[in-house]
Amino acid sequence: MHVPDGFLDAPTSAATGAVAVVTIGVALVKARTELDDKTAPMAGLVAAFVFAVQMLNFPVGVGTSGHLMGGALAAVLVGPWTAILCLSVVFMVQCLLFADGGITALGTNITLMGLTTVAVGWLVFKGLQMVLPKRISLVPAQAGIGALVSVPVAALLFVGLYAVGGATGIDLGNLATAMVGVHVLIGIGEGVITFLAIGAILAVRPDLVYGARPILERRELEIRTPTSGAAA
Amino acid sequence: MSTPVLDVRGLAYAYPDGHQALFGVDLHVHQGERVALLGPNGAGKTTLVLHLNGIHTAGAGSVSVSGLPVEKANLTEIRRRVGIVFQDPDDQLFMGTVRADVGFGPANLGIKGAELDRRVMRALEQVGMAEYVDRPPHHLSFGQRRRVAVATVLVMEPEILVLDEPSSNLDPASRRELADILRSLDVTVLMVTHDLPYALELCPRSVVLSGGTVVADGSTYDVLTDDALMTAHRLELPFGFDPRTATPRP
Amino acid sequence: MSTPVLDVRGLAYAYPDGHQALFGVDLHVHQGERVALLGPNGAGKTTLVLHLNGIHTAGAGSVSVSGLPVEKANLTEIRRRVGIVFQDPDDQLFMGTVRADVGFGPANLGIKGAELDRRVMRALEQVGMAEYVDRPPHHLSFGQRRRVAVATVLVMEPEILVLDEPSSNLDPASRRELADILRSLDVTVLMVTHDLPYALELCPRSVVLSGGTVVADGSTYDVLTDDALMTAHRLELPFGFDPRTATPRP
Amino acid sequence: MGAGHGHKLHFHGHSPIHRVPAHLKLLTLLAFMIVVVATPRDWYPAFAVYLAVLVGVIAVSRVPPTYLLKRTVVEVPFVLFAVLLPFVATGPQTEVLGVSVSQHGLEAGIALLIKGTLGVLASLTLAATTEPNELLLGLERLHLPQQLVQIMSFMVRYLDVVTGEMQRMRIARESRGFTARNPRHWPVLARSAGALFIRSYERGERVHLAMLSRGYTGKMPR
Ligand SMILES: Nc1ncnc2c1ncn2[C@@H]1O[C@H](COP(=O)(O)OP(=O)(O)OP(=O)(O)O)[C@@H](O)[C@H]1O
Ligand SMILES: Nc1ncnc2c1ncn2[C@@H]1O[C@H](COP(=O)(O)OP(=O)(O)OP(=O)(O)O)[C@@H](O)[C@H]1O
Ligand SMILES: [Mg+2]
Ligand SMILES: [Mg+2]
Repeated sequence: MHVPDGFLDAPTSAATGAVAVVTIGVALVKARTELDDKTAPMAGLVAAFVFAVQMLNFPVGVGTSGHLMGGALAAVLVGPWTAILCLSVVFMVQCLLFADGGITALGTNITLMGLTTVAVGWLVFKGLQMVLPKRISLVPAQAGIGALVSVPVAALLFVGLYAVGGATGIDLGNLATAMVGVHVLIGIGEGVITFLAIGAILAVRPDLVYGARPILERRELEIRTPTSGAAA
Repeated sequence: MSTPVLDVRGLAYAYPDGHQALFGVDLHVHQGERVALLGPNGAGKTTLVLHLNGIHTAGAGSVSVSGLPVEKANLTEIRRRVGIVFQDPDDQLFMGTVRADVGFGPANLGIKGAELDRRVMRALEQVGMAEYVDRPPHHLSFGQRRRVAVATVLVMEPEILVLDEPSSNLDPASRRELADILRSLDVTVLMVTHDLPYALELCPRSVVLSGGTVVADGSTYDVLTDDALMTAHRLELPFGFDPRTATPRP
Repeated sequence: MSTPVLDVRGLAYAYPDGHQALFGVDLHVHQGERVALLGPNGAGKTTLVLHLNGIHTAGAGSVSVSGLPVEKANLTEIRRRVGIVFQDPDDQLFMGTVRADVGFGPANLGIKGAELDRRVMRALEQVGMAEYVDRPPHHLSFGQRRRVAVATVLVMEPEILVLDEPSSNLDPASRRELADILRSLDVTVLMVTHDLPYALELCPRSVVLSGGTVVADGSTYDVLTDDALMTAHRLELPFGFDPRTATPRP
Repeated sequence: MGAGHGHKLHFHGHSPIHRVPAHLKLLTLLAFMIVVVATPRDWYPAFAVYLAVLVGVIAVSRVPPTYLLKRTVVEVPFVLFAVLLPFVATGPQTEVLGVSVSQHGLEAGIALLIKGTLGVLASLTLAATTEPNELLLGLERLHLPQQLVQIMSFMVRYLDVVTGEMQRMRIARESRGFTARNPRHWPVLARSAGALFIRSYERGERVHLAMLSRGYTGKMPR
């Protein structure tokens, strides 16, 4: 679903580009609280991981292909603002090093598949966390649902953008039905992968999951004196 | 007595997965000492070492280096003073060529040009790897990578050298050469090792860590000849070696 | 004489980057022998070992195992017979828990259920890691990972055991226990090591590889007491050890 | 762990194009594509000129054309879309080879193909002649914010770490008698994928700390 050069008209591309620039600007400021010495590599890995996940392509109805997006996954792992930076970097790398997605459509791709999936995924995740009991075992499922919802929403936005700046009059109703239908399926795949990945990471490195930090309890350390330790 | 250059007090630490590895460790090392850190697999030696330049953050207790507490504000200074050779050389090497990798540290300190080159070549000569200067480090043999890893730390000329199993995977001559280098440098050395003859040869003092606490601290000779202590902590002298009869090398 | 179980003839190999590591190696190991493979860092020992189960493919010459040439069609069979303990345990462990990792090989051979469990636990007990069965392997200490790596190979009950520096990073007791295990098994052993006393203790025969060729092949005692050979190939006896006076353990 | 040693698309060479500083190449690509996109869709001669310019640059770069053509597969989904457009679009119909298609859709499809292909070819040329590390430096010179550059340099390095770890895990699996031949083996791969994530992360983290231990401040020394 990476939009190539010339797919949307110039005004639409410029507008989405502006949205992307402003949001990244805000994210840069906000992310300072999420990003430190130890989380910088994490952000890089999440970007690499999202990149890998996006290589899994599904054939989609009207000739385009769909793939996993990873926005919700990134948001739960590193926090929403850093996630926006991660996803933006992924699209830049895909565009500049792999020629996937046009350079004039970079803003569109970032807005469509980065900002939207991160925002929707994170809001759903947080919403669920607020209404459900605060238990660490629920985190993977909450993340999975956030991921599931984020995908069809992004697909709808794609249809919207196409209506505004697309080349020609395809029947929008049909396009919307086809896109959303298919993307619910992709969303299920995205949800399952997000669920499994967050579950696996929580099991051995709970400290790496940003979305779980508020509900991680502090452990008490045991101190052994040399005499009692010598017996061990 | 002077303030210790390495001062660890009541240090406890649990890994993020909940596994506690250190249960209150005390260790004081003074300027110019060479200390061996012995103990069975899983004792917590590596975990302790990674606290000395702030890679792990103390869960309880405190660590300080030359009087500076190991905490965020001092990390840059502490990492300049403490050079750590990691147990796994693959954790240490990351640049595209041996030259870039060994030069990385001094370049960060602002050294460049001919001076940088001179220091890089000197460090590589010390470990006998000068001819490999333009090869990618991940295309070297394991022992060669270990030697380059040692060079990346020597080149920084740290005041305190912490080595985690530096002699493993080295051929016998390199092992002896490393001992010669360490003896010739005027620095404080803390060396983790399972090679007890090597510890006796190089370090007058030994600390034994077991189950996350210090169970012995004294002269290496005394530690190695204390049979009860040795068997209690999985330390055994290797085949054909007896500290009582081994004479120090000239 | 019987056909050798490991038969390497005129083996030469260059890495993809063009660096040639082996220059015509001949090595014949017979059923039930225990052979030490010695030599300086970068001699080509690991490169040779990785030919024995087809991870590298001979550039020239041939390798065969129990009469089967190492080639695509035989790889499954050969990998069942030859168990390799890699020099870096991180190359060996990849599953989420120690249990899954040790069980991986036998499960591929179709073993399951209680029998699988029995074999996994037995192998872990041999290396003293039974209590770690449900931990993730990459969260163990280096020496613990090495021990699990050995278990992943023992559990396969291979006919030929090839170990690349198995004793490095092991604590002294584990090192001796590994020697005991190897002595108790009725298998052919080829062991790469830099620990010369360990080689003398465990392997009656030694082969010295240097610069990609075999420079000596004979009884370990003879190799270790041949001073000219030893110094020419960076082999030195460690501090306090003399093969002439060392008496074999009971 | 090599720092971004030659990604899949980079074609090693020393042509003048390889030697142009990365930030200039980036700006040129952007300007070129803006012109392409802004060109009305039926100015076919203009597109022919653009293509000629691009082919000229590729010739100077000495990257074999087949090397680039093979990599245009990223475009395939949109080629399909462009080919389908004439059939699904509404509006006045016209006859092509005896098939009735949408006039509007046909023009849009062709324009999409032309612009998209020019874009992919141009980007591929940049990718083939620029090392990832140079690209990072180029972006830095264009004042891309430091945080983005840092995330990107970690990402490029991690792509190496992850493929390296994957390679090691594959050898380890095969040495113990496993080859993934059919979907029955996927669960094994899925389970090792979880381990792969943590392993790559932890290796990358340790390497990062090793860098910090040697005075790294987020900027590569030059
Ligand atoms: N990343 C980790 N996560 C969780 N537990 C860990 C981790 N690394 C080590 N441990 C555990 O902490 C304890 C101490 O490990 P450490 O690596 O400090 O041992 P060590 O003394 O260095 O052993 P070795 O001689 O084998 O290198 C061990 O029980 C180990 O299983
Ligand atoms: N992946 C690789 N690519 C290119 N060259 C390599 C690679 N791995 C090793 N080499 C080179 O091949 C030679 C032999 O390496 P090998 O790993 O076999 O040595 P070794 O005898 O096992 O040494 P050590 O005792 O240090 O483990 C060395 O000169 C090394 O630099
Ligand atoms: Mg250790
Ligand atoms: Mg080797």
